[in-house]
Amino acid sequence: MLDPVVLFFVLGVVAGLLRAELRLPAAAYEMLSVLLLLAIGLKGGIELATRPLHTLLPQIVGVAALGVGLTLLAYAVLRLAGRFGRADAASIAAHYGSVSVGTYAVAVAYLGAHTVAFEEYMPLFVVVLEVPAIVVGILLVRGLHRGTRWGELAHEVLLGKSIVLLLGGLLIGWASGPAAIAPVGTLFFGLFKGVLALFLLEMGLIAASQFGSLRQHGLFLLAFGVLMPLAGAACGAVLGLWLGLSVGGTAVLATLAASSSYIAVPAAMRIALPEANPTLSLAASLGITFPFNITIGIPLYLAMAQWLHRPGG
Amino acid sequence: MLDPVVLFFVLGVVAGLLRAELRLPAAAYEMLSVLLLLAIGLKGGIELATRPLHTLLPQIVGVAALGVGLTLLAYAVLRLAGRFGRADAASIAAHYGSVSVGTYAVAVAYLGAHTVAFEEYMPLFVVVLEVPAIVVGILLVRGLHRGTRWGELAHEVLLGKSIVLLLGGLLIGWASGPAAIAPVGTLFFGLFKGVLALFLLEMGLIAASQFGSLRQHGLFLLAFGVLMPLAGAACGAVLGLWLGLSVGGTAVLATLAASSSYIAVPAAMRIALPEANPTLSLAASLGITFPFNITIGIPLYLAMAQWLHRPGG
Amino acid sequence: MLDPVVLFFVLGVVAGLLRAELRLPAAAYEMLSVLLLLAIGLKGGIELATRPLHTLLPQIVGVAALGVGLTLLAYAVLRLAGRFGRADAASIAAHYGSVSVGTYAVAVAYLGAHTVAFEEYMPLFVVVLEVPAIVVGILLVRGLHRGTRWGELAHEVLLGKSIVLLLGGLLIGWASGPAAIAPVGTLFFGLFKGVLALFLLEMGLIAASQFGSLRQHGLFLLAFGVLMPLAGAACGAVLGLWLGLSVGGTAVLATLAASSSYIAVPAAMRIALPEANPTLSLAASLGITFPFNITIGIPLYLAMAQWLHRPGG
Amino acid sequence: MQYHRRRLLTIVAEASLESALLRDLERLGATGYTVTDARGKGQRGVRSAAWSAAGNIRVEVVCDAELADAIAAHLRERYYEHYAMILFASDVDVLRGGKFSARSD
Amino acid sequence: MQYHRRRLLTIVAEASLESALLRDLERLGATGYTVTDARGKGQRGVRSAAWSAAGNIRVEVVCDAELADAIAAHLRERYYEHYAMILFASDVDVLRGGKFSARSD
Amino acid sequence: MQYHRRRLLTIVAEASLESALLRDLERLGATGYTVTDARGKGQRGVRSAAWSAAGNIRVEVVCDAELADAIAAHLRERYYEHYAMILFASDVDVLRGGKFSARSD
Ligand SMILES: Nc1ncnc2c1ncn2[C@@H]1O[C@H](COP(=O)(O)O)[C@@H](O)[C@H]1O
Ligand SMILES: Nc1ncnc2c1ncn2[C@@H]1O[C@H](COP(=O)(O)O)[C@@H](O)[C@H]1O
Ligand SMILES: Nc1ncnc2c1ncn2[C@@H]1O[C@H](COP(=O)(O)O)[C@@H](O)[C@H]1O
Ligand code: NA
Ligand code: NA
Ligand code: NA
Repeated sequence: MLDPVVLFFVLGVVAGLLRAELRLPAAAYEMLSVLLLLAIGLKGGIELATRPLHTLLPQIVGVAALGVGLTLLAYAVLRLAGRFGRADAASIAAHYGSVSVGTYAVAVAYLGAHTVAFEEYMPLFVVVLEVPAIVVGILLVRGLHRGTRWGELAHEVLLGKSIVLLLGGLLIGWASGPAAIAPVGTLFFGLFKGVLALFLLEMGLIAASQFGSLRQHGLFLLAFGVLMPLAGAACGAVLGLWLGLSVGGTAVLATLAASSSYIAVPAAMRIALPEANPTLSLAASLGITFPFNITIGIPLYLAMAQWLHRPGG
Repeated sequence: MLDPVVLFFVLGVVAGLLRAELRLPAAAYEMLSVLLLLAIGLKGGIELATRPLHTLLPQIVGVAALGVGLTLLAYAVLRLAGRFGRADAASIAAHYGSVSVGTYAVAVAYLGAHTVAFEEYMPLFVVVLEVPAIVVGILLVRGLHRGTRWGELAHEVLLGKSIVLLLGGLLIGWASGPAAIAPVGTLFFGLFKGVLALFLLEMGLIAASQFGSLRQHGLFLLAFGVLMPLAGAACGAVLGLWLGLSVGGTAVLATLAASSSYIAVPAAMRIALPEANPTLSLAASLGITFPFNITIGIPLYLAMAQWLHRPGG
Repeated sequence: MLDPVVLFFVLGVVAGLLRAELRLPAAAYEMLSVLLLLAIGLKGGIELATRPLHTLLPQIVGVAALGVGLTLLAYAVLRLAGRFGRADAASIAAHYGSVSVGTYAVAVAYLGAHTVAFEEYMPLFVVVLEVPAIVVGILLVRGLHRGTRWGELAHEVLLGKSIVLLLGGLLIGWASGPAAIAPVGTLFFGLFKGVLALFLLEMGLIAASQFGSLRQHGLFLLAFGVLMPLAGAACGAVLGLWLGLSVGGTAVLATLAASSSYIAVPAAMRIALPEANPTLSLAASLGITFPFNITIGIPLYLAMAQWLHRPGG
Repeated sequence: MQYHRRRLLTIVAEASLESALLRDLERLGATGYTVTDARGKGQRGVRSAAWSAAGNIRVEVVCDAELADAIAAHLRERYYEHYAMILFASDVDVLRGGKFSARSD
Repeated sequence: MQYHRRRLLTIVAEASLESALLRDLERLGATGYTVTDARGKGQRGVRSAAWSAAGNIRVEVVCDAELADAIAAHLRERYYEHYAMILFASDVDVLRGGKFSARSD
Repeated sequence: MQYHRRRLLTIVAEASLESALLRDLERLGATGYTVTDARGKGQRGVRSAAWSAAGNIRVEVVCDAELADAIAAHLRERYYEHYAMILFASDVDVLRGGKFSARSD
């Protein structure tokens, strides 16, 4: 049975496909995503407060490498099998090498409902995964071309909403510790699943609006949107095992690897690679991969993690 | 003593009449009504999960018939006593044959505060009552005229915000059951009265802005706006008794019958009967009936239900 | 260590200074301030319900006099030491003679975290302090000039958002009492610190946008923005002691005196003294005094209150 | 700078007409439109945008003169009698004439 | 298509002027107006709309040339010195001339 | 009433361009601009404003004819190929000519 938050997504998709007169105000969507980003950041920060940061360094390096690797893999597939142009291939690849915070939130809710524990500092990896894919994507098209305005780009990426709020939340949680955070936690943690439900309702409406452009871009994108996350999840799960993560942590890392960005990367690509068609990457990321991950993917990735961690494994 | 949520409404009315510099953002109003609609739907859905749906069929039919009957009654009164034109009479009648979700929410809060239990699947009746009045209202003016674009209308009505969210909530609640809904319930149920308070504050501001047009349209509308809900409540209460509802359920059904729409019906009438003056129906519905129901009406309807259910009754 | 809510402010300031792509929707900011104003009003109202109002009359008079005195003091300093023109001096002075609800909320959170009790009817003083400074500011420029449209002004000030919501909350809380308010309290009180955190995040972004104009207006404003609150706090604390307030109450009154308006007074000054430069007063109030008060000021004012109340004091 | 002369049609109407209006514009042949939320006052009273259906929308269409006339005629025919709506037109200069009409120049 | 020539007056001003401005427009005889929320930059600096009072409003009035002049003169007189405000006017064609002025044609 | 003739340039573009666009306008010498949020449809499809980056902005600049041409040329050069954007220009009358251009009259 699907978690209720996922049913909210389904409701949004259905309403969108039926062209129902349902439109959440843009301000509400912005606020919901602010709440999710801060909640996730705070949660991770509280946990980070309890352990020496440098012990995480190997994991951070490993996860960043995963982001680079997945982007290259996706680029190769899109160029060779999909016959996409360089810009389009690089832009889509950057989406898939990066992460989706919404998918992460659903994974957290799913593991929670199944009482599977995981390393609570995972939000750190969300931050770590945001950036490398973007850099690789740009390099794939521009090389180390002088013309690229790296300063402007770094600003756009590192100071985009997602990273600022995730990192801000991490730092505030880390500096305050669980006791001091508790009173603000009523809003951020207590309402987490409700906020997520509303967010997914809106995501459903948005996803539905992407299906139209999907029809134009055919089967390859559809296949890619399902197979790429599976490949990503496999890489992520193996890396998780190798880094010594718990079953839950492995499943989360697999989910992060499987997820594709629809906030930070699209914004960066519009500026860095404007010649790439933004419709393609959004349709794949929002119209296929996001729905796939939150309905079928996450349970699968947990099973994957459990199988890898099986006693005789 | 008035419930605090009703005092928020009074605050809104007073601020509006004094032309205070108080304006809630439209986005907030939209979000508050989304939250109320989903909360009400979810609550009803959870309850529906516990009983075979077909046992409710007779009640559903009875309630739908109530919607038709009230619309016809209101139309007759408006035509004969009020001397309104066909379009205006039909449009106003459709408002009164339908329901107001805000009024329903206040009734739920009121019964809760007085610990009167009621059939929790009532939200189903809210959905059932939304539609028939609109159809009857249109038929009264257009007959079975070929010109009416029923397809477009059906879309507008059945896929309007209220029905989609109520029905969506019902289905999600029904599919998930109470245990799975609990985590999202912190937002939807835990904050219900607070959200309702804010919603009523805004409704008060809106109601106050209707009083101006009331002055122009005179005493008849005022009388209609008070007497029609009383008549409706009586019909609803009797039907409730007859359908075997509890005291609380009877009071709720009376309230639904007494309430008049200000979201779904106005939108439908603008499309189906544009020649009807939207100011008239909104002024009556929002400026008179809504305030009357939530302050005086609901306690009265509970008393009515208790009287009907009295031991020797 | 700073309270987490203050860290949210710091996050906002940093994000603003780095020109991060972070902008909370205006609608969210409006709603957050509505929530804070209502929560503060309700809290005070519940407390007022438990005591005869007339016993507070002497305190009300004393607090109003404080507002007048601080405005005159600030005006003198700005004219003589700062060499500001009449209009600018009067306008800035009115900001500092009035209060900031955001600062009050942080003080409440701070005292709560340090379990220092205070007279819960303090929100009444917030309301009392809003108005006198505005009147004095206008009189300082216009005298009892016939041309001043006092009617329009009274409307603007007394029916501005802050007073309507604070007073409305007070009255609803007072009329309902704690038991009836409890169900709406889940939203207003339960989420208070979370809402405050988000509000301060936005305030940080706004404060950061003021720093630019500060640079143009030099050192005097900077010094004034720090020293005036200290002087105000001293006056407030002494008055608190003299009125027989508890340690907590004295600290809160000191904070109110130290705080400077950035909502009600700017709006009133635009209408009453349009020749005053709004950039000056906002830069001082939002760019210096607000950050100073919530980080350094409040702990200091509590220490001040404790010192005044020391056993041999 | 080589400009092409086109017509800018601005329509202010009650928000509930949004989907119907935009459908009509497309059907009549407009190559695009721009919509903003608005509030206002006119013969049919104050439209305050307190909640979304109570507000107005402001729609702009850049097109050639013929289509502007056709749209204006259609809106007058279909909506003027019963809906809050105004319409005004003016000349504007655009860079890519072909973007705003069927014929190219 | 039979059009009537009118003036379109567009005013951008700080949001805190909204009620005063609209009151003035009505008093001077405008038959209506349309308001949208805006942000911007001008001589008085950036107006960002981060919170509502910090933003601008953009007001449009369609009226005859005389009234347009009267409104422009009044605004210059009353607001230009101390408030963030700009104003520009242009000719527009409307269908129902009577809707936008006292005199009918 | 003594008016000065200026150009009004209206740009509708995807919202993600906001900061870049405004920076360009200032650099080219505009004395101000006004921005409103918008949605719309054009050659690059529907832009729905469901979330802020998915929407459009509508930017107005009042300036003299030369600057208007310079801005138009720059935008065509820099953005037309890869971004959703339209631009149209018209004449408007302003009261304070000096406010909208380097030269004063
Ligand atoms: N003279 C006018 N100038 C500018 N906008 C107007 C004017 N008259 C009406 N409007 C706008 O058009 C909408 C509908 O007008 P009406 O049909 O006259 O009620 C109003 O709500 C205003 O937003
Ligand atoms: N040259 C301009 N073009 C377009 N809008 C402008 C221009 N100058 C000023 N504005 C708008 O008018 C408002 C007030 O202008 P100002 O009084 O110059 O600060 C600004 O915030 C802008 O929204
Ligand atoms: N013919 C038109 N009339 C008015 N607005 C247009 C028109 N064409 C495009 N637009 C606006 O400009 C934006 C970008 O256009 P495009 O680059 O054609 O996709 C659209 O989203 C619309 O808001
Ligand atoms: Na990924
Ligand atoms: Na009814
Ligand atoms: Na003060």
